[in-house]
Amino acid sequence: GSGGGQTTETTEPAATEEAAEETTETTETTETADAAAEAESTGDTYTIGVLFKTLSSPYWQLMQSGLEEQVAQLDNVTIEIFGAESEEDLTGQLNLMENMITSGKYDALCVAPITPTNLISGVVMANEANIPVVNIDEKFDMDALAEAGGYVVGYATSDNVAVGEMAAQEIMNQFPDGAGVCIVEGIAGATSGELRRDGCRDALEAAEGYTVLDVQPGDWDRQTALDVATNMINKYGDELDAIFTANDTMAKGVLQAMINTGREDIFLVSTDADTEVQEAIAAGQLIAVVQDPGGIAFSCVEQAVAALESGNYGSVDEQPEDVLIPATVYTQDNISELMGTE
Amino acid sequence: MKARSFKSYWEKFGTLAIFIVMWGVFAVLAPGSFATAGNFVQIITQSATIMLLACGEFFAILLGGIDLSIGSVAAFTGMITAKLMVEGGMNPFLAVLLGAVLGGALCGFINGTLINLTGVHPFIITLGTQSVFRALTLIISNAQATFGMPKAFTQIFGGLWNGIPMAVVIALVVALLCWFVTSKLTFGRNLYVMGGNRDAAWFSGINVKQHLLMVHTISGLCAGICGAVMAARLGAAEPNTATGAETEAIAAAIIGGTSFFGGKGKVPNVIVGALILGLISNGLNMCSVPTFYQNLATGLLLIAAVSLDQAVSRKK
Amino acid sequence: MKARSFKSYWEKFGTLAIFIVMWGVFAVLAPGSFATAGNFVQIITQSATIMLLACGEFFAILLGGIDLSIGSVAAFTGMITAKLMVEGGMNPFLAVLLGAVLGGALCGFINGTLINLTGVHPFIITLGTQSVFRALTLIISNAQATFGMPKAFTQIFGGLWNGIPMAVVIALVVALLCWFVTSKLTFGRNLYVMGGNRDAAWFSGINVKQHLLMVHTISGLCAGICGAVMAARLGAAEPNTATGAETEAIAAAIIGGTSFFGGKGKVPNVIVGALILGLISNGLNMCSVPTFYQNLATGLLLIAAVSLDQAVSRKK
Amino acid sequence: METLVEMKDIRKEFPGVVALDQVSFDVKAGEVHLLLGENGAGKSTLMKILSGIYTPTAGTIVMGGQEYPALTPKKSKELGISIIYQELSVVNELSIAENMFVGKLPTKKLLSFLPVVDKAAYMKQAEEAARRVGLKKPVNTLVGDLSISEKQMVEIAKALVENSKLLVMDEPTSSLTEEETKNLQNIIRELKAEGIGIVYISHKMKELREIGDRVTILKDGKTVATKEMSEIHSEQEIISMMVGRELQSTFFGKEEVVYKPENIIFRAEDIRRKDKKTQGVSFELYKGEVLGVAGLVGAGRTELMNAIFAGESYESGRIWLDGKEVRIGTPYTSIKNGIAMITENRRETGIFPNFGIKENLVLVNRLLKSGWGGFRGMIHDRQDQRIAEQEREKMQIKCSSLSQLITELSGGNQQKVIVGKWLAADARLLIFDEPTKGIDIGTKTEMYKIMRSLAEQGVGVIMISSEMPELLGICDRIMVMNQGQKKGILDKSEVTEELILQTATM
Ligand SMILES: Nc1ncnc2c1ncn2[C@@H]1O[C@H](COP(=O)(O)OP(=O)(O)OP(=O)(O)O)[C@@H](O)[C@H]1O
Ligand SMILES: Nc1ncnc2c1ncn2[C@@H]1O[C@H](COP(=O)(O)OP(=O)(O)OP(=O)(O)O)[C@@H](O)[C@H]1O
Ligand SMILES: [Mg+2]
Ligand SMILES: [Mg+2]
Repeated sequence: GSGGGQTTETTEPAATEEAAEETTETTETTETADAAAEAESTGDTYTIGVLFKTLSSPYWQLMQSGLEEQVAQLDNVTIEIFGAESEEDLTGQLNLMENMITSGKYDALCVAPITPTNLISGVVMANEANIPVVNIDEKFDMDALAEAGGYVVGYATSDNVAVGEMAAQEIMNQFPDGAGVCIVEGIAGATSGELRRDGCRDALEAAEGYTVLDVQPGDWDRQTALDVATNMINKYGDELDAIFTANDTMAKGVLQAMINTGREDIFLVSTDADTEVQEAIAAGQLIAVVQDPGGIAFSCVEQAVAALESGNYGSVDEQPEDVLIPATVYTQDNISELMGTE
Repeated sequence: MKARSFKSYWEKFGTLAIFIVMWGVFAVLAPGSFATAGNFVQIITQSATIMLLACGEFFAILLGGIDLSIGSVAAFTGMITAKLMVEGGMNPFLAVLLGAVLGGALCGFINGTLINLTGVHPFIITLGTQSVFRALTLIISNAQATFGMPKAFTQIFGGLWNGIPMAVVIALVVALLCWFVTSKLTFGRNLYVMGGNRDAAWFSGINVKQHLLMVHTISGLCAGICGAVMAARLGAAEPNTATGAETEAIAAAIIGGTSFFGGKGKVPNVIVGALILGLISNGLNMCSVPTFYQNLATGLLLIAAVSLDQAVSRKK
Repeated sequence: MKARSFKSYWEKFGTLAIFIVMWGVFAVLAPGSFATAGNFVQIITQSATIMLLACGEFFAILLGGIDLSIGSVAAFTGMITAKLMVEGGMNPFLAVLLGAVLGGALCGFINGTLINLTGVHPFIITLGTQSVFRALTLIISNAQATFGMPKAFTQIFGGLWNGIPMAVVIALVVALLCWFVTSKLTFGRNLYVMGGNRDAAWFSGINVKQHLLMVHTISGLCAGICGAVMAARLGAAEPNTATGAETEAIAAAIIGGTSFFGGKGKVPNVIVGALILGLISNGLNMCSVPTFYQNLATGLLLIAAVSLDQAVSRKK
Repeated sequence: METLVEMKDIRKEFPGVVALDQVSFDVKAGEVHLLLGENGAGKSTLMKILSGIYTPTAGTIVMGGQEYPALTPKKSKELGISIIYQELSVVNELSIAENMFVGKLPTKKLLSFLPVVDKAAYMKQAEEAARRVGLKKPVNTLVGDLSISEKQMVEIAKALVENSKLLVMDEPTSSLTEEETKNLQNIIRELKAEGIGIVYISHKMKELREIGDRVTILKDGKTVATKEMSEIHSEQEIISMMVGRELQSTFFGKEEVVYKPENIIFRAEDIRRKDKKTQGVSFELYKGEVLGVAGLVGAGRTELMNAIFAGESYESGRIWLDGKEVRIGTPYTSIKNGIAMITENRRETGIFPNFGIKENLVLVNRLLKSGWGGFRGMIHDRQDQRIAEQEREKMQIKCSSLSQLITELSGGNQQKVIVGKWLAADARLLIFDEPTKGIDIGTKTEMYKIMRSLAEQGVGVIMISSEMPELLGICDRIMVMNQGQKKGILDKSEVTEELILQTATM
């Protein structure tokens, strides 16, 4: 890498202390540039920079905690995790990635682009700096990436379309004779939400007897979802049998709407389940298709380490294989497994 | 004389007239689902939080300033209130008093103090504190929602009371107080003076700094109460709630005829302004307008509503 | 006399001084990663798009107005430009000329026309068109990014030229033009005049509506160019890009000493204002400040930067 | 008589200017103390120190046995000082009544503990005060809808309801006509009798003798003299103390104007406004003449000219300039066609507060030189500087440099800049609306000369004025208006003040 990292001084005690302080404060594993340089020279410990879409939402929080937990068990890897200010801050995320590359601190990067294309030029920059990049969760548009001359060495995700399809399947299981379904998607234009929506809608429409009554944006926001769901319930009344939401924050809003309107009979399927949703599942109020964000991210880190160790940093011509981390349907019956791990 | 009285009527009831016209349009488009009594209550309920924020924002705009931090303040105070109850086991009323009322007022007080001390335009100060309060919310909550508040809390601040949503009751009480303050108290009248001509206010011995401080404290207070209401309504305090809500609050105030340059505006109209915003988003839902087209329609209706107001009031 | 000249120096170079002070602070905190030549270029590059937006916003604020639509306009024009090339197979230069330059100017022209026709404050009109342009972007793109633009495009508008990022070159050329227009042309001076006292400007024979129209057209134009640069830099036109960018552009203008009340400000300082914003976020990244604390620090530094400016310039 | 306030050895410095130097000034109960001096002499500054807006650099203020190094507006109010500022400080968004009670609204107790605004009480007092100053509009009218003279009456009423011990009036009559001025003088006499001390600043010589008890004259920030009025024997004596030399008479030999159709420069026919404030006025202006326009407050003189120049509320009517019909449009089109108008509201429609004197002076000139309605064309600094120098010379503007901000000038000097701006516009028809407002006697004479010489050069000159002597002094004919209608045109051979009043009320 260029920029920092050329300094070969031994780590001073003060610096380590500082680093330790930061660690306890922020629950992140940090490493100074000096230490990174040291690691590079000995060749057996790696500093990996991880860039999420954002850190201020439950899904990414879960990914962070899951990843940190699992990485703690490896003794040759330290990670630093960043996220954009919000899931709308496309250029902010790109700037962050560029800064991570320029800082010269990281041996490899694992990134979850907000959209399939917003970090492409960042990947190209990393490739030029000879830093391997692994793709987390949101898949790069591989054609666009290749066209720009960039490449990644690995990719792990859970299939968002499959998530939507699993939700549709659950709805079909619950109502074998057909049902009216509403979908609360994310903010207009957010890819993961759209894929989940499409998976669910297409699967339902392909089946006989199921109608998708309405699709409305819940903006990933609990209150918006509450209002939208209330409007849906009022509008469709008894026609409405089930609701699918593209994330757990909105599911909580929808659940509140069901309670407010006395329509707790509606079959609610969430994507993901934070602790609050888990409790609601345990209470039998909804079910959820839960992805394993920690597992996804950890797989990416493993792929990054593998790349560093093998020295194969990828190329434009090879596409990495998708590692699909399966999602699981959790209901009142099996939710205890998930709650145990928390 | 005739023209004059029309003008003053329109000034009082123009916003309401626009609300009614819009309601009529949607009622024609979606009679079955939109034009029902239940849905009317729904619109009001969904506007309650914006009403609360808009009340506070109104004060800031009345002085010719602005408060961009209210969304963050609402999230922050909601989180503190929830944490006081859930983690501190505090009595709901005490928690609301401390977390929402005092907490919100304190946030606003900080805004006001910074504006007075630095002499920087409120836009920049409150843009800064917007980041700061949001960051504090994320830090104290670690970006996780806090839930499990006592039933008493969710019922009293977010539930129903004889079929009337408490959020609406609270919003209207706050609005009534704000109306009283701005139209009946010397303090409130002084704000109009300051907004119209700050020099003149200072010349006539009004303590402009104290008034500004008070205004931002009130703005923070309203946001604080909104935070508690949101948390109660949702049954949880969400760290990312009310992002960008300040824009809606400002829009509500302006739709309600508040002048951006300060010195002009009335609380009841601001409330109707908030209702118009609620009406638009509810109406578009009810007409099942596809997602992207909702944004389009919202933008166009917003412009239409305010232009109509302007056109009619300029005519005479 | 001494005091006077210090004040006029500070007016010219105050923003720059603040930039240098901040740079110094970060350089001490993170010497290895921050204080490198490469990172300095990086900061400028990352500020280029905000510079472009801030140039346009500056014009709107100079009149005492505002333009909230620039983020959406940038997304819209970026998308059109990309589609013209990718789906229409158009020559990159022609596409930029039509999609970004003309398209952006047209969007601004629409804003200006609406403001003139309705007499409504720009805040509301551009808040409305913000929604509208974003919706149009989502509709024409079906919320999908458009990519696969010719190399010529991405190279010329987003690549490097002898090691100098083209985005920066374009931003600086636009800034230079804006500076020329505002400081050397009668038109530019008329804008300051209008910003200072619009009624007096009207009575002195300035065609205020034409000027306002022109200002918003320029604002749209800058946003349009920014859209093309963004698309080139990302290698794709993203429908949700530049959301909330208007706030940053406004902040850049204000940090650069532009007065919210209109009639005061200078383009070079606005450019430095944009650099300060870029510096803050880059510096915090480089110091490895955890994400939430970055928000906190951003807010505080923003307030600090503008307060410092105010404090020094008021002193004398 | 008891001394109400004493200002001792006051000094005030602004960056680059010493506005006041060793000035001592006192006011006794029940007297009217005139404060006179040329523009920029420091009158307003001295009074702003008394009202607490400015902090003196040195000196003290003694009031009620207490010595203060400086006051604040609040403190000053508490001490019983009220002031009518030269620059109006009304709030356009509020009603007349509320403006009168800014910062001092009466309250009553709601439920016997909560003090709420007592609207009934202040409305009643406001009506009373409005009646007293002769303001005819209902007191719930928004001040923004008033004419400038009405605003000035609001300011006077505002000071009256304060029940203060000391009342400062900084050019209270600058926008008033004789009627209202007389009315104000009566009020002042009543106040005097109540034992209130009054400081009175004015450039209208005629008013002074009638009401003054003592006079203090300032020049360049220093006291020239403080004298009993009885020691003063003529107006000339005051003028020479102010100006430092004798002044020529303000009356001019006028040239013979030939009233023949081919000599018509400007003609207006049946001008009507939608708001009925002008109801079909026609007049013509002949080569070589200065046409005066007289009327009481609210006669609609400003409105007539605004309709012609700015198309404000324009309904119907036609105008011709140099025999060519000109379409009534906006100021922009009028200026392009060679019509210029100096508006009467200096603060709201005259000055550009964010600019220096130079830019304020050259604005219209520069605009006319640039093409495409001001869009094209570059700023030419040296040329601008030259033009600005010329105008400063002509208008005798007192400033430390041409780059000084216009807001840092004294009121009269600001007015001179505005007049200068329009003189630099090289118009074919110049409409002056109260151009000498707040301008000192020395410069007024200069301005009259300029107007006459413009007329001689064949430029059309119309002057609206509320000062009868100046109308009589320099105009060839005087158009008298009332209630939006032309009541007659009087020739210089016949015109007297009585005749004007008579015509107006016909
Ligand atoms: N804020 C200021 N900054 C700088 N100089 C000022 C300021 N205010 C007044 N001055 C200067 O102080 C001097 C006295 O001004 P002042 O307004 O007291 O004059 P004045 O006697 O009231 O004149 P006028 O008859 O024109 O109203 C002038 O030279 C003026 O330029
Ligand atoms: N007949 C009337 N009754 C009541 N108000 C009137 C009448 N005619 C005119 N006015 C009011 O008087 C004002 C006329 O403007 P203005 O006083 O500026 O006229 P003017 O002749 O230019 O007098 P001046 O310039 O001395 O104030 C307007 O506010 C108008 O509403
Ligand atoms: Mg004065
Ligand atoms: Mg007039």
